Amino acid sequence: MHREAAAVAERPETMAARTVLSVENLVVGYPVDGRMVKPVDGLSFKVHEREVVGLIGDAGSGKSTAALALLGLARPPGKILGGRVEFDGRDLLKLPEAEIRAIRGRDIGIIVQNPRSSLNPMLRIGKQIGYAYEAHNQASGTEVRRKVIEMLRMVGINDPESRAEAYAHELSGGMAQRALIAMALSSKPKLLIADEPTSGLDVTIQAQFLDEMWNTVQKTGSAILLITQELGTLANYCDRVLVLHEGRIVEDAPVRQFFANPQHPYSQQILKLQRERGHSLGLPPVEAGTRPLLATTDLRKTFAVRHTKKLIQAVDKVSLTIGRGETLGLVGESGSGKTTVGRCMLRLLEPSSGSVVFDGEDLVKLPPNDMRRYRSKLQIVFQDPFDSLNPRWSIRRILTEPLDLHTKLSTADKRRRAEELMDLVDLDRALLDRRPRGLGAGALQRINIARALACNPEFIVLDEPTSVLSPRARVGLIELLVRLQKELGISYLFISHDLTTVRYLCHKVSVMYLGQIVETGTVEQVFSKPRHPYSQALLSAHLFPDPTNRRVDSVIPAALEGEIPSPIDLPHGCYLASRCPHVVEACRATPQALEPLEGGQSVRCWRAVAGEIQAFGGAHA
Amino acid sequence: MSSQHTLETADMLPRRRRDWLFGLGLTIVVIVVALAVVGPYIGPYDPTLTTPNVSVPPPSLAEVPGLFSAWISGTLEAPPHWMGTDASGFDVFSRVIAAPRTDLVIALVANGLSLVIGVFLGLIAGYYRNAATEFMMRVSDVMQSFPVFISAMVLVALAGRSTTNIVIALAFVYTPIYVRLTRAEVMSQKVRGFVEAARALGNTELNIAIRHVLPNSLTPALIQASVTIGFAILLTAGLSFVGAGVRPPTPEWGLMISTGANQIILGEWWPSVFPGIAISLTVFGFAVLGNALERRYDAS
Amino acid sequence: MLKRNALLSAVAVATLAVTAAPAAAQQILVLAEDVPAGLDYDGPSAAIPASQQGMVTLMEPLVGYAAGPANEDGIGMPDFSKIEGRLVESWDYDPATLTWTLHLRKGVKGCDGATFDAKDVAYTFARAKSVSGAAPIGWFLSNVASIDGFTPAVFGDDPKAKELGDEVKIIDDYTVQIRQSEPNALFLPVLSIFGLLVYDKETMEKHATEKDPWSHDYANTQNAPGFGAYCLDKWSKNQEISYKANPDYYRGKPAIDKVTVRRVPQSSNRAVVLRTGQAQLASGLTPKEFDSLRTAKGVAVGGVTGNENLFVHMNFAAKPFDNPKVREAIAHAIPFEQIIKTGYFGQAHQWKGSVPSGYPGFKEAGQYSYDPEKAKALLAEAGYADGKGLEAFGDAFQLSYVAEKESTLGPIVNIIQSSLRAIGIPATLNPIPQTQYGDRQLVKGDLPFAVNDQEKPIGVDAGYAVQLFFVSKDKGGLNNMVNYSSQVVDDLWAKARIEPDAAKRTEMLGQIQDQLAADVAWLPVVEYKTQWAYSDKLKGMRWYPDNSVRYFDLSVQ
Amino acid sequence: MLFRYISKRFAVGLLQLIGLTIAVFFLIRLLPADPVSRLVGMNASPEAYAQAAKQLGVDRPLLAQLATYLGFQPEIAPGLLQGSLGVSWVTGTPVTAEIAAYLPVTLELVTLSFILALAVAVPIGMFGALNPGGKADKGVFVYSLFAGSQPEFWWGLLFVYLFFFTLGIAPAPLGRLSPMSSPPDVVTGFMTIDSLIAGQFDLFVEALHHLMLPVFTMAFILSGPIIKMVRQNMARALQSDFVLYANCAGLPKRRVAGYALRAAMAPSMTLIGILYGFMLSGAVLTESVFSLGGIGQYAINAVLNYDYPAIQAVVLVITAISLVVYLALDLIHAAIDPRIAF
Repeated sequence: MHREAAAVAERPETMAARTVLSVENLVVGYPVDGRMVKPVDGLSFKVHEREVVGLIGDAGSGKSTAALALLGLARPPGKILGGRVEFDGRDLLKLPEAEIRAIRGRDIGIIVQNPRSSLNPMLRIGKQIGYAYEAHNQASGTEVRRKVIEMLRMVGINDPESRAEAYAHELSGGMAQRALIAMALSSKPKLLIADEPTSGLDVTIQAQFLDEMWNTVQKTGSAILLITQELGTLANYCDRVLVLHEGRIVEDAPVRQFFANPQHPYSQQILKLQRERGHSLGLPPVEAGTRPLLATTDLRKTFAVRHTKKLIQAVDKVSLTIGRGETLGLVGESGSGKTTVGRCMLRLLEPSSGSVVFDGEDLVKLPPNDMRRYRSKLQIVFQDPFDSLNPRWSIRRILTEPLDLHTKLSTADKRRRAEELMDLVDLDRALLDRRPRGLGAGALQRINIARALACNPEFIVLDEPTSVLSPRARVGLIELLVRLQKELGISYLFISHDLTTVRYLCHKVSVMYLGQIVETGTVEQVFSKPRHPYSQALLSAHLFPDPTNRRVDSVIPAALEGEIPSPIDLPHGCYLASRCPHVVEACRATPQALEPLEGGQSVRCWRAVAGEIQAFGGAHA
Repeated sequence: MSSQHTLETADMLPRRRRDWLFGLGLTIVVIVVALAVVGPYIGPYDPTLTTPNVSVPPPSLAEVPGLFSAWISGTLEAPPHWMGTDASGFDVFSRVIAAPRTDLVIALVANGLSLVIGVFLGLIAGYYRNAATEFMMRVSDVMQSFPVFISAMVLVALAGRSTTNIVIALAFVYTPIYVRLTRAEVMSQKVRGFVEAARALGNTELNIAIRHVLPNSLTPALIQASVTIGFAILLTAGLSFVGAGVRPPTPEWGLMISTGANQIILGEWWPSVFPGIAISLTVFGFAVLGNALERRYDAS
Repeated sequence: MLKRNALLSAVAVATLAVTAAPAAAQQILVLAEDVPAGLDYDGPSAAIPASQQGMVTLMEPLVGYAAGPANEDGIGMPDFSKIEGRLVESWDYDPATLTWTLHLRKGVKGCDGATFDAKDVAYTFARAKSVSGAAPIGWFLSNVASIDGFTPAVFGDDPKAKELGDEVKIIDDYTVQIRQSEPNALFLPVLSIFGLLVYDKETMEKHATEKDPWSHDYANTQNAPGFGAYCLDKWSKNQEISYKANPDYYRGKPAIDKVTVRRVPQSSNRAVVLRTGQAQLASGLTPKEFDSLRTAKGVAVGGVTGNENLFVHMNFAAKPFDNPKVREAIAHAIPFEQIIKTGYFGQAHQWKGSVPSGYPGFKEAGQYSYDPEKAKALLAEAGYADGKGLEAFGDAFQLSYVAEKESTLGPIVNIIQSSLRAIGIPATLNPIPQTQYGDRQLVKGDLPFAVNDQEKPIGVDAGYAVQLFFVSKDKGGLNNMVNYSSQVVDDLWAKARIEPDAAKRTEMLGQIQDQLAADVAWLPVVEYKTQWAYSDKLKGMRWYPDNSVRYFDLSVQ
Repeated sequence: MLFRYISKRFAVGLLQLIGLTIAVFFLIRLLPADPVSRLVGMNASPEAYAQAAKQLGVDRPLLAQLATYLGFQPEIAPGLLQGSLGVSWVTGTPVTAEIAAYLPVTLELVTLSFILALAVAVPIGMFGALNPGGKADKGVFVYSLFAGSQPEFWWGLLFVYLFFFTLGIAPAPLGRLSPMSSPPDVVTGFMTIDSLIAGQFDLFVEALHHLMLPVFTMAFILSGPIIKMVRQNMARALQSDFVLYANCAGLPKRRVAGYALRAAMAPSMTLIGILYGFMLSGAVLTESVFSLGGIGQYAINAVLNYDYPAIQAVVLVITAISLVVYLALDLIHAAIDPRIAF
């Protein structure tokens, strides 16, 4: 499928294609407290026929506002203040209401980043797609119906007849996004605007979805304006890159050229890690053979299902070791239990069984008061920086809270320590008297880290600390974490679904699936020679930001099929058996154990241990 | 952040207009609060002493300037009855401006009482969810399902007409609202990251509940309070109107409307109309303020 | 016209009814504060005037006062010196045996066709003595009249005490003998009161059940069968009650064929509708409303200084009201004229006495004048110069009054309150619901300070009023709400009660009233007119001591 | 599914009502009022007082009284279990019968007021939301805040003064019909409906005429919160992602407006339910201004007369109706919005 499409598609960059969309000096403003704030301020660019153009920029750079403005729309009370949006030779902004309505959806389709809320919650999916189709095409009821089913099938929805009867809230995020695409493409638009279409989707589905969108568009012959914050998406699907910064385009380059030689300082910043290739980040080496700082043994955590006697197996016999100054990456899809492992290690959740030995002491057995004392040594940084700081406290109070709890420092000393901490995380001391509100995600996450560092911990759980950050902030945070480890010798448990970041930051990595660790090894081992079928699938689905090895140009390995089994009724044998491309009958019957391989790698798959599964090395390592 | 801010405050009216309305509301409330302090002392007549002049109509608008200058220059024997007098001979104006002392104090104390009790119970019920707090919520449900006006009326009428009993009755009907609001907010706050972070830092649960969860759970209750003050004034006046409110001759707007009500059908409108305007504006003022607070909260 | 009517009725009521009855069916709409809640005078709503109005409309007393001349408003007045027969045609009294022989009227028919005879009278007394209802009014009246056997023993455990013995004896179908236990002049006056109206035994017994042998349920919720001028037509509680004329009424068929009484609780509303001409009669308006109707077109307002009055109640059991100087000080602090003007629009006069001034045996006593200076001096004499020291009594100066009467009493209590404050008495107001007022006044007797305008002794006799209100509780004082106790009064009443000589009795009653005034037993303020507003086409209004209208008297011109 | 949901709601509601019954029962008996003296009235002796107390059964222990009230002692008197709300202590009539006579008056008033308020407020609120920030929208907004914070009894009086006393175009505030008209036979208890059933069109017109001012008054007060809610929900719906997306997809304007309206009405149902319950209880004031003999007037009488069975019944019945209305509106909400799961 992919190969076929790739072969058919001609690379537009090689030919002088017709211009589909031409934007000139577009300005969009919102009234805020009597002033006009202009998230889009002088935007100009072109999109050619059949071209896939990527538009990247930080959160708040005006990407979504720009996308809507291309249709002549602004989210109320915003207004398009000026400029031209030329489509097919006509300026959309000057067209009468009825004509522009006819163009929307028919000539320009759009999919947006929040598919479920963009579907009318009160209408069945099929009906909504039908309305969109009817709005632009003459068709009888049965024709509309047929078209709807056809579109749903085309975007990769199984059983479209029954899915058409579903409501938005009954669909998964990926499914809703597909329905949106079906609606956007139903009238075969000449241009598809895709505004962060995969945000909120799981890694494996993300790639699958983008593949399908790319394929479908190749078939309908539309051009795509793909808006994203992910370098991986850009590298793998786009022909040309537009960089949006402070409301205007600051760089416009073919994708390879962009990655190889970014011109604008902003582009250089977000590509810094790519160009330095991880190794130069200078991860401090770990001393081998010493006693591990922290080790969990057979950690289990179950949750009771309300109103039943059933249990959810969230974490199943997880054993990990982390040495001093070492970073262990814990990867897996959402629901794999990786976050629960982090919480259990710090007893923010009480483990159901197993031990967590920290520096020779089993934390699980500590009485609550003693555990509280230990907390200065073990810290955590959460995923959502906006949520993890008390909004009513000043930064100073936030930073001195751990000192109040664990030290007997004088007030002056605490003040001094708070200032030190700000220096440590590269933040302006002047922020100390502000409240978290109004600060950006990057700054807030640094404050979270500073708070965690306040009492000189030896170990920090980093629970997806970069996932909500914009590209630039993400780079900065990764650098900070590496630097802190180098300077302070802290150990990290780095929980993430973003393999690119894990590769930069971790010494070792463990892959989790349904509460179990299915593979552990050094980053080198796991990324270049994943042995477990699940690890292989995860790596192959990951979009590495490397335009020289584009997903759309290569063979896509077999993906996992079907849905993740419910963690309530887990299969007796291998948990992956129902989805594994390598499954044999024995897999379903035998529970799998984590078996060591050569070189310290271990894997929970008897076929991999037996060498029956090829170590898949074709990915982007 | 800023663009998000823009989107969510979209419902806000443009600034100038908001200020105009907000200014009006604030002015009204400030005046009423000021009258609650000094109102009983600044009127031309004692608000609880009758004058021999019964059912005197207010001066017509045309007469007002002349009367005013005569009054200022001291040529009048007695101050004019700006709003007339009622059937007992009370000076309506003096009573209208003395009434906030009664109405506002009842509304504030009742609200404060139910706010404190409600927030306390709501915090406990939201933070510690067990059989006892669940039972408490069921009791609160039952209390909340009481028909507001009738319950207040029953309570005051059977317990006896006194300011204290009115306050208790209002607190009784309002407390469950605060319990519920606070509990819901506590439940959504206690799973937030900063609470878990506080736990990870080694705070005790009590500390977390009081220092982290409580301050962040107060807003809905406080907004509700700003709205409820207005409604408490309405309820107080309504109780007086049906004869289950404060005792005469306490200057109280509802009571004044009620005593004037019998006369209105005979054309004596002033004893009821002036206090009515006072209630109308006061409650409106509080509604404007409450609304402004609500918007600010929604926006953040 | 009015005058002629009044004259006529004074001469012969029966003739009037007959001559005034025109060919066309007459009907009127009456607006009342309420319609009867129940019609059983031994039942739970006996105390409510609206219910009493229903009872007197449907039932007939044994005797009544003769008609006197009309007053200045054209309202017919009773002649209290002359009691005449109603269901009783004539009577004899034997002082030796204390026995009354009643000769009953023949040929009187009730609404259900029953004919009145001695059994009905006996039934009525037997039912009263059974004290089976919620409020034993019949027993109470009989007891006041010293009918033998009607003692508090009926409330004891002995069932025999509740049964009617030979004190009420049927001699023949139309003769009944009733025996007293002692001489008591109140016998005949009491028989005229609504609490001893005669039941139609036959109909009552038809509706008796085993659980309710005296048909209280029926009388209270369905109908009170008697021998009155009207029959019950339709009765929806809290809304409306309508009566149609009893064609067989012994005094002739009433002129007005149908009377509809509608409940309009707000007095102002009654006034408005009457003004529109949609209704013909309204009662219980505020003085102000009556005043405003006086000038309205097509509306007449008439009133009677009958037995309604307003007094200040100061409880002897509550400090500092036990101090006679304080009582006197307060008595001189009441601005009577202002109250009459503001509170009653002139339709009242200062009450100088302790019983209604129109009642037999009344003596003018107690000349309190409005004199704040004197009041202040008296207060100082009492030891509370300028009110200093009175704040210690706190709640005692809460002037209680019936909250439901706010629109009438409001201005008055406000004036009293203001006047008392002017001499330094820290008076406040305390409106309490009628129920609570009644409870505290009667049962608990703990109202310290109150304004009361609802004590109208229905027994038309100064002695009745004295026994009701002023005799010590342990000497048989029935409604001594201020806990007044005077040896002088008690002794005089003990003698006067059984004094057969009318002149001597009046003499003693006069001495009692002097004593009451000296002690400020009550602080009488005004006697106010009982008023009605009615269509100027409605003729024949008469006043009765129970303040209920007899629709039989009325006709439309 | 639906049936299970409804029966579950009924069960919960029933439990709530039982809790309420017991709470009210004890609450009013804890208060320092003495219902007995009300009944014996003037000139009562202590003997008569005791007699009356016995008649009412208030001489028995509280728990025994409660048991009787709930219907566990049908041999003494029928109780709730037997479908009886007791007998009024004042009139001696079964409370159920009295409530049946009073309740329709209030229901008619409140329902008509709601219909009028909705008919006026929904378009106004939508108009405001469709023209955000405009002069008209400002006006609508200020009006909604104002109307929602007004003392209805005062407005009722003002209307009486204006329309009855001054202009003479409204009837006297004297009830449901003019005093001289005799009401039609009671079928539903709704004067408007009963007069039509009886075929008396003149009575129907008269009933409407008498309902005019009270319905005006209540609809005026009600319109405030309803406009505010509709305006807010509509504005929210118009700003929602799916309306924006419907515009992006080029759907016709009418269709988009339809999306928004439906989305705005769904969450409004809950508030309408709460308002209905609130008005049912708050109708006391309007009823008393216009002398409509509704449940509110009944409540006032019951309270002033210490008629405990009647007080209990009023609270119980109003709450029960409110619960049923909540349920009905939740069902409508669920019918509009498929996201509401049972």
